[in-house]
Amino acid sequence: MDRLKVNIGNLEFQNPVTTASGTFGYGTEYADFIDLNRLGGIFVKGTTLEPRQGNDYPRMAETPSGMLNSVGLQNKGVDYFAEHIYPTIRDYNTHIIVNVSGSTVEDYVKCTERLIDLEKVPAIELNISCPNIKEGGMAFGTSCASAAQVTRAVRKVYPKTLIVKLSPNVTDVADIARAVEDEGADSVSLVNTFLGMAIDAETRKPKLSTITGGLSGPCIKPIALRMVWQVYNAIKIPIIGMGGISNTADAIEFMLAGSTAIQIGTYNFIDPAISMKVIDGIIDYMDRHNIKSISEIIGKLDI
Amino acid sequence: MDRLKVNIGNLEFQNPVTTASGTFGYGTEYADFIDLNRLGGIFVKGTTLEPRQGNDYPRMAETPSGMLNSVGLQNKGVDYFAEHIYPTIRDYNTHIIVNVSGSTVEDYVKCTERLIDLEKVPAIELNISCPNIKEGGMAFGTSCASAAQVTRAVRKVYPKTLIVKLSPNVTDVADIARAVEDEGADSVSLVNTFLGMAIDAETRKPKLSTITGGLSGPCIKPIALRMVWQVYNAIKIPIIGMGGISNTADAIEFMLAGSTAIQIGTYNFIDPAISMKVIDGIIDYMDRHNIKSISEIIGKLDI
Amino acid sequence: MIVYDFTVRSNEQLNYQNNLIKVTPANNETLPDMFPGQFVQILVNSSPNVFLRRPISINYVDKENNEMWLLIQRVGEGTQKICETLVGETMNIIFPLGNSFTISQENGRFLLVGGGVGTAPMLFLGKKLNEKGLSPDFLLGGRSQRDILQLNNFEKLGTVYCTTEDGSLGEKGFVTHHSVLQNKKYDFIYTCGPRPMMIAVAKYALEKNIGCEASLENLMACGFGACLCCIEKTTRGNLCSCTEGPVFNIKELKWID
Amino acid sequence: MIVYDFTVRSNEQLNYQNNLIKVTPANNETLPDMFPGQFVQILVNSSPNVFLRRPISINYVDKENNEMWLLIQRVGEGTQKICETLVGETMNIIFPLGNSFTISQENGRFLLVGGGVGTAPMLFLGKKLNEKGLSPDFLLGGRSQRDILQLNNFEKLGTVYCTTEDGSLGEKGFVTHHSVLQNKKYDFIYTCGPRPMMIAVAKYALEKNIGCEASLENLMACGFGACLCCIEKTTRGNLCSCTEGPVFNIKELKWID
Ligand SMILES: Cc1cc2nc3c(=O)[nH]c(=O)nc-3n(C[C@H](O)[C@H](O)[C@H](O)COP(=O)(O)OP(=O)(O)OC[C@H]3O[C@@H](n4cnc5c(N)ncnc54)[C@H](O)[C@@H]3O)c2cc1C
Ligand SMILES: Cc1cc2nc3c(=O)[nH]c(=O)nc-3n(C[C@H](O)[C@H](O)[C@H](O)COP(=O)(O)OP(=O)(O)OC[C@H]3O[C@@H](n4cnc5c(N)ncnc54)[C@H](O)[C@@H]3O)c2cc1C
Ligand SMILES: Cc1cc2nc3c(=O)[nH]c(=O)nc-3n(C[C@H](O)[C@H](O)[C@H](O)COP(=O)(O)O)c2cc1C
Ligand SMILES: Cc1cc2nc3c(=O)[nH]c(=O)nc-3n(C[C@H](O)[C@H](O)[C@H](O)COP(=O)(O)O)c2cc1C
Ligand code: FES
Ligand code: FES
Repeated sequence: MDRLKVNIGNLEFQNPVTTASGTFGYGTEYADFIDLNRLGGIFVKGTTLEPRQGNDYPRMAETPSGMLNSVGLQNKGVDYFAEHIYPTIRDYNTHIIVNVSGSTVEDYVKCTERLIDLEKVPAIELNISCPNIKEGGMAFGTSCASAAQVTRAVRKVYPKTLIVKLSPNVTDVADIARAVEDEGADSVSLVNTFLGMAIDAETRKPKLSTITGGLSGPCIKPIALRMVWQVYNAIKIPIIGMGGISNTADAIEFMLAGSTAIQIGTYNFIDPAISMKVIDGIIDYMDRHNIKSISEIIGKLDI
Repeated sequence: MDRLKVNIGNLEFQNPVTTASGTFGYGTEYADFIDLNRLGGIFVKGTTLEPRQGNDYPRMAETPSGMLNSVGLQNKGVDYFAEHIYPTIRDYNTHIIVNVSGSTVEDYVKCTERLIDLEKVPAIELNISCPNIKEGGMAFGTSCASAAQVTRAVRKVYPKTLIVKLSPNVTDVADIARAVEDEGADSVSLVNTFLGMAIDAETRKPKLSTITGGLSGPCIKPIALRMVWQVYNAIKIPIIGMGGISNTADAIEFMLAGSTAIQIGTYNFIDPAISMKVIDGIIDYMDRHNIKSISEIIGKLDI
Repeated sequence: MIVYDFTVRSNEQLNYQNNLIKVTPANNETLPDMFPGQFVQILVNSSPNVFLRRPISINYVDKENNEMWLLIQRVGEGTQKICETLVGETMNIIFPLGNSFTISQENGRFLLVGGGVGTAPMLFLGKKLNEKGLSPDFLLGGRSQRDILQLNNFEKLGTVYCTTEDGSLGEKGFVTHHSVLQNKKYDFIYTCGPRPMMIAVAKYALEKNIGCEASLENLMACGFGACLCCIEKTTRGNLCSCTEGPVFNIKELKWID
Repeated sequence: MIVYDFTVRSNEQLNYQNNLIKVTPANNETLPDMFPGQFVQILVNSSPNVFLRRPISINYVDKENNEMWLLIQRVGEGTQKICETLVGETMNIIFPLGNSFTISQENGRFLLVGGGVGTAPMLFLGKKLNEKGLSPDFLLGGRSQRDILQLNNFEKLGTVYCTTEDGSLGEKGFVTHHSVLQNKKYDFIYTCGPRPMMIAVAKYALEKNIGCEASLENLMACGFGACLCCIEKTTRGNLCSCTEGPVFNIKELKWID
């Protein structure tokens, strides 16, 4: 299926459909539902230098066409990943991309360094946009200077494909995208979750233990799509677009707006086989519209 | 019903339930459905110094739990309002608040000046957050300096209650709120619409003539609620909260997060009598929770 | 304008994509006066993908049975869900909305041109003309025979001409190619259907200097003048098609060139 | 774990707020092995207000009829819509999910304590114990007589004790106040219900040094270990209650003080 191939820098993806960090575990959670080898790539769980217990329960609240989460990067740390998880997933015939998170620049760098030698991890996604941790996280993604700083530091040590994941909680996402492009990022992915909040009117309490959390799902799609479009018009490096994708049309829309690849996140919870349906749907779309290579439609919004 | 009264500066509202600018016409559009005299207030259509034809069709796209609009402030100008519309609505027993929009500081000032003498317009809402006009509009609301500048200029000429409507399309809405508070605003209202976009995958065309438009409806509620909470913790002047309110619980949540009054916008399209249901629902809530005065719950999130 | 819960009295699937739904006020109130060209806004609360109400023309008012008829074409999830409503279930509806066709002439030859589900308001209009003692001609177009709806009902009200794109009923081609337009002279034309069809009809009417009204189907959010989303460019500026329309005299419209 | 469309075979309203729904795979596949304590994730696609699936315990598996039973309490729109599903309609379900109650002892006296709709998994568990030749006791609690569900079914599997808050059935009060807890000695307790009830049961078990498992109902987004939203604090750290649970040995739980 060469017609589905897309490239992020030097890295070729067998198709543009990948799954979003924090919504797809390490892939294995979905092995019963789909053939993981068919995915363009898997962005695994947010990984930090040290193990993290994450935030207290409750961590989830349903919202209109979406959900809030405040998981807070619960993970066993990069060493555990490299030693115990990586070996169990390295043989899937798809790209395993680690979402690197941290509280300090040093955290990011050290965590990244630990991943360089993992042969089947051809890229990392620098998460400078997690709204659910107290220090660092989203803060790095909300100013050009700090986004540039952490990108620069990681770029220095990481020779493989570097994707920087942008926060939507900013006035001008294109500015931030330009800043990380200038520091040598190979790609940007967007959007991470929007900072949101839910309250139980009856108990008067916040629904999340952390008061605020990250909003995802179809509700955010129109804003995410706009941001991809703005970034596409501002930078030259490829974009991996996401935010509420729940069907083929959504995926196509993100590509028309300028995404080279797309990630499916929250909707995997609703339909664990959605990624396969979107791959099939894209093939069908290409047939109907007589499209030879899916890369033809990237950014081809007809205006 | 004294227990429903709330105050925005010196201005008393008979209850906290008002309707949002641009979604409620001049009130009269709803006269068949509800008793307008029961409303806390009516924020009438965005009004500009000169008449505006607004943007081209299509101006609307449905999205998950919400909609995009790019009306672009179609209105007949402030003179027409004062001479022809005001006389037809001045006798309603509720506050008529004009939403003042413009492209330059001078526009805002001149438009405001024309409204000072309208006896039954006790307040204006300065719209520095409209995403649907090319010049000015949202730009004023996305930097502290420009938000301060326009607030200062209008404050100088306007002796009545000055409400400034904030844009959610910013990194730190509390910063902007502080800036307009410092310039003497009596209140802030938030949020205006989020800049979003919709594409028709089949035709590859944007669904709005303007490519991007403003997102409103229940989908934005979690983000709007978070912003109200952040602003509540940053300023002392009262807040008028909105964004996706579609039932009593939503209204209560916005008040718990720190809103003194609330506005209902898009949901009026779905249920034109929603404002009355929310007023009744608030009374019921107060009875069930033994609340003497609704102002007791403002900002009383239990954390 | 009022908001009522209606009870579905019957729901008939007419073909592969159209249903005829007859509803009556759940509280048994007598239906208020309604006029051809007016429409209603239906709440769809059984789908996560439908947020706004759906505008649907008043197809017919059966005063005797206190029923309103709605002719629905399933094009997306909203209309699909409406068509899935079961007999006995309720539907929340805002109505009646919009202006209506004007019947300015006491006599004369009227042609009512409908394409696809755009024939919906034509039935009600035909009935109104009948009541005034007039017998209009109908020109109905569709892709194929099965797309021509309510033929029996129309035939009771006047002479019916049809075109289908595949020639399976009436003349083959588009409505504006029908020979009746060459052979008969009309004093007034009413039209509703896909925009390209209405534009073709309007062009014909302008050429022949025949009065003509068209009912537009612009995208709507509210349906009652509050949102300004449904505007149409006219000689009087941008007008709301939900309050100043959906029926416009084609001379006011700026849609041609 | 698989995703199946199920056909609703029957849907019985048991009282003012509970339905018993029996479903069978739409494709007629034989149901896979399932164990008491496991749950399913039901898709609700008939409401604009429900986005996530809804976790529901497996109430019973009727192998003979290839049916899975679901006992639903209508507490919000999701469960309301599930209960409105008509016989013959389909329900999309991910199943079976989670771990299950452990039946480590070959003999002994088992007490199964359920509160409200938390009795749901107890029926399936009771049946499994029966199959092993054991006859457990059941202690069922509710507000009132009408809240005690499936009494007939339970009575077939063992001795049933009840408490109701208003005393309308069995002893008046909470389950943990029932005299059977003073009068009989148990070797193992299983419990499912509102958290305060389960905590009280757990305290009792700890005091008496009786082994005890509780089935938690933490809020879930995915239900199969992908989101990490449903965690419970345990002696082994934060564990997903959808994969490492919903059943936990109470000694692992950190919920008491
Ligand atoms: C005044 C008025 C009267 C109408 N009368 C009828 C009627 O009697 N019977 C009937 O079946 N339909 C009628 N319509 C059209 C009907 O409202 C739409 O088909 C319906 O809203 C589509 O909803 P959906 O959820 O099924 O499709 P969606 O999923 O919303 O849309 C499906 C496709 O149809 C297109 N579409 C949706 N609405 C319109 C529209 N208004 N104009 C053009 N394209 C559209 C969309 O862009 C999309 O491509 C009328 C519309 C108006 C404005
Ligand atoms: C493993 C598991 C098994 C379950 N088994 C059953 C079962 O067999 N039968 C049954 O009727 N229910 C069961 N539940 C609970 C059921 O999932 C919830 O009641 C349901 O999701 C509520 O959805 P709703 O849309 O009706 O209510 P919502 O509108 O979502 O909520 C209504 C109210 O219920 C509260 N609520 C919702 N979910 C939960 C929860 N999980 N725990 C506590 N409070 C909650 C909300 O906070 C709100 O106050 C189970 C839950 C879990 C996690
Ligand atoms: C439960 C949950 C956990 C998440 N964890 C992470 C994470 O660890 N790292 C990260 O970069 N993004 C994380 N995200 C954000 C998603 O990767 C994605 O950016 C976002 O959800 C928007 O896409 P969606 O609407 O398709 O879900 C998480 C999202 C959810 C819902
Ligand atoms: C069709 C439409 C037109 C609007 N026009 C204006 C406007 O003229 N001025 C303004 O300040 N806000 C305008 N808004 C924004 C609303 O007042 C409100 O801030 C926003 O819709 C969020 O609230 P909601 O989700 O309850 O609709 C408009 C919104 C809609 C949907
Ligand atoms: S649809 Fe809202 S004004 Fe016409
Ligand atoms: S509900 Fe997602 S991990 Fe348990």
